[in-house]
Amino acid sequence: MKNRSLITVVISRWVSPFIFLYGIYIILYGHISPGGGFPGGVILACSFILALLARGKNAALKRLPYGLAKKLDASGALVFLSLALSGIFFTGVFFSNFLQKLMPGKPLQLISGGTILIINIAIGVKICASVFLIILFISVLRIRKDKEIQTMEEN
Amino acid sequence: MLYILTSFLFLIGLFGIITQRNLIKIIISISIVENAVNMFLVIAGYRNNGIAPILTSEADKAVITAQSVDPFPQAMVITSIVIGLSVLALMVAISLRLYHTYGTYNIDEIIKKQKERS
Amino acid sequence: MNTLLPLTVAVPLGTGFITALLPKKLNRVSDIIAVFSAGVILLNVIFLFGYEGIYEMGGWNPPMGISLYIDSFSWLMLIGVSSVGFLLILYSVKYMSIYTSRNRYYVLFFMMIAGINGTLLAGDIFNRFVYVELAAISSYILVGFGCSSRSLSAAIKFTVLGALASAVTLFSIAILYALYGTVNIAHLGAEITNLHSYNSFFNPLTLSAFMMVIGFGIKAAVIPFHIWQPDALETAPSPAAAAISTILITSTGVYAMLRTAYAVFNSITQLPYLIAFIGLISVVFGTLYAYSAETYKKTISYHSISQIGYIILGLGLGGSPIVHQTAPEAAALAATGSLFHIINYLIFTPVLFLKEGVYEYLSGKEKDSNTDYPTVSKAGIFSLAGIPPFGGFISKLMIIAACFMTGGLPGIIAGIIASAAAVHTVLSLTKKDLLKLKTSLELKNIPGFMKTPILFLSFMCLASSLLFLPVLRQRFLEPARTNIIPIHEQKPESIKK
Amino acid sequence: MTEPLLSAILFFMILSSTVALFTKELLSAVIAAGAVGFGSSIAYLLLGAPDLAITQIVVEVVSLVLLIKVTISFSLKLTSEKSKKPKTAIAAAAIFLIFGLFIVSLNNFPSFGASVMDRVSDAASVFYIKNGLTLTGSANLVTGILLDFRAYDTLGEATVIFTAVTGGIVLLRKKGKKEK
Repeated sequence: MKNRSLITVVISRWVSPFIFLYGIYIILYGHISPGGGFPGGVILACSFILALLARGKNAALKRLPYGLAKKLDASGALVFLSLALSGIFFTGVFFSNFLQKLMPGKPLQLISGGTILIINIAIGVKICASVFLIILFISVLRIRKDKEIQTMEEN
Repeated sequence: MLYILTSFLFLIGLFGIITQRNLIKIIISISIVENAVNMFLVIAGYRNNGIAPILTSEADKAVITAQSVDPFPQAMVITSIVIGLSVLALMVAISLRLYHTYGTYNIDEIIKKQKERS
Repeated sequence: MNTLLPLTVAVPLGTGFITALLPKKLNRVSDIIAVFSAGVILLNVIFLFGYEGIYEMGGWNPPMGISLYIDSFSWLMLIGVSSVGFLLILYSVKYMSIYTSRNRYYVLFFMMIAGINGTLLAGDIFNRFVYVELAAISSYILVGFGCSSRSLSAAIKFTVLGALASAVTLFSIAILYALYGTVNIAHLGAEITNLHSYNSFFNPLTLSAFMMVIGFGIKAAVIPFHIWQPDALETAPSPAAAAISTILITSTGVYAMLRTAYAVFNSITQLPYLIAFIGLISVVFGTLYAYSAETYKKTISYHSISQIGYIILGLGLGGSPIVHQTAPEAAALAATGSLFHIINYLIFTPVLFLKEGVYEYLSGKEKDSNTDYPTVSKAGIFSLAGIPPFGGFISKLMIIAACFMTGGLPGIIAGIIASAAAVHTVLSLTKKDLLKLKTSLELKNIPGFMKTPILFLSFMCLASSLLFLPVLRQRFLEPARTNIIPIHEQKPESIKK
Repeated sequence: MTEPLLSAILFFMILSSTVALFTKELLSAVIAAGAVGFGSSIAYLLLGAPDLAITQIVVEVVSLVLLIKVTISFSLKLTSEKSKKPKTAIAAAAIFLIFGLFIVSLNNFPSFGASVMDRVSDAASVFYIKNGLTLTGSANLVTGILLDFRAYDTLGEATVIFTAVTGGIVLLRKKGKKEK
């Protein structure tokens, strides 16, 4: 591994939990303040990306293992789709916000907006995994001396 | 005026896509084009002295109805920004793999080396 | 509201997500899931037969929410797409075993089908843009699936052009939104017809229409914008190449372009001429390029460009208001012929790519072959060339005859050029020895999963000519024609204004 | 006040995109492109779109990381471009021709600040602004549109990024074909 400056290692270790926390805030309050699943998910991913860039592949993979990231990526999207499908089940319409119709929360509170909050969380988790995976692939791809490509995926 | 400037930005990106021979620069040009289009949409949604379409209390409703900027283009632009990010990631992945095979990002050299091999 | 409508998009999406969750070792399971859900989509579409209407997503009325829209034309495309998709999935089960990570291939393929179905059903231009993007992104990856350096450079070319196309399309949507405040296709059409009051030809509306045609033209690979197509089709895995050349190009390119042109920009009377002109150029230059192409796959790719050209030419003629007034039966014939040609195109093009895949699968070589394939698959090339009993002959004849029937000088010139191009197609195929009946490959050696789609499609090349029978034509083609072509009765007054 | 400020930002963006295209060094081109992105983020803030500003800034950070990663981790080469003068000149002429077309066409475009909502009374956005809170329960109207009124688009968009990740896995794997 390359020589890493002590300053980057320590600072990144200190900062990344705060980035993570901020990402969670942005996701959860996406329906009452600026933000939402997309930017929040990318911010969540940024905390892992910081670990990846400052402390190397292993440190990042310890926090978010590769297999878990792939599963989160697919299952976040699956949760979104199944919420849409359960709209058919509850109210007979695809993509209807059935929770808002069945038990509307108090506006401007955290628990409001029915499925919007759940979809925001699902998208946040999904985008976090996706963006982390993208950066991981780009930074892991190397060619060793024997022209063997090193990747995450074995065939 | 703003629309003209935005379309000029769009055309600069277009010029880059046509003339550049370096993959990274082409990717940059595409991201410029996408930025310009998004900007156009958001500018079209602006209202004079507009405020952000986010309510802070229920009493705000009248103010928002009278003054808020158009929220619809913003929703469209968020969609388009994320699509742009995924296309960019894809292009970076492909050109990185090409770099590993040919050792260059230049299209002309890639084509030349391809012909030499076959 | 019919729940089957959103399921047409939701089923392939769900299949993709679930297949991605499966562990790598369970290739068998992903095969079964893929074939099963491709069958489910096909059944789903068959049950939609004859249904016309909109589906309001989330229960919001059209200008507020997104609506799905189906009529006979979208159904015709849907049935073509899902049956070709089903056959290609069947074929892939065996063929893709020469590639690694087969379940990822299924994920991408189903994402592409979801994008295409979404495109066909969209009742809203922004929604159509998103789903066109989905289909396009999966196809970029499918082109580079082999990871060889040639396929990667084809993929980057495709990606750059596709990204440019989507930016241009979005620009056009932005202009429309800034002018009319809605993105719903039906509402936009109505607003534009009511408010169309520009004196000069250069106005935001024509700019937007122009950009829309360019954006979808790149996806449709018509001639000035075709540079991605031959490379992409040459290097993609065979079933993916078959999918891209047929279902992707016809739906995200041709269908999206024509639908937008006729439903949204119906007050711009010059637009159909532009479309017909692009079609004519593609017809001519497609066959010319094919004549000088070196490899088999490149030849086929250029020929498929010229076939797309025929489709666009016919629908451009059929939609033009002046042809409608002077020679209504010519317009009707051109449009019906084009729809017929879409069906034929969806049938014969996959055969041409799939039989190439058989050779690759059996010998493991990628070099192109002029000799080794079962004789039956010749039906595809006969239909492309327009040899009489095959479907391609009748539909091409209908378009060319319609050109002559318009009566005007441009129509006759177009007819002469198009028929010369048709003859040239036959000549160039003969020159390349593609029309000769010879065989050196026995059907026995081909695995059943690969044989069935080829045999079925080859049979359909011949059987599709039955669609010309009035009974079937009036059931399938005529309703679709009336759906796509706007009625031009009130046109003259709005032109004067 | 917004308009001159926005024009200044747009001028800055045009300037930095020109730098990005004409500089010889790849890394500086990437950084200049980043300036375009951050400029547009500030512009979104001025245009009353904080959601977009946040999204744009984080997406720009990620794409800069991506682009810098692919330019910096290898030996930093100057782009070896043999200037094809006539071709570039033709392209530039064509671009200016199209620019003229844009100016003529956008001549009677609605002026800046005249939103669709004021011009078209039955536009969708008027409805969103009036009833968004009561119908979706989301105080942030943009989120309300994204995840309730037009959630189907968002599903497509989430699927697009899912597909792109699958593409990354597929395109950066070891071998495309099995060996016989």
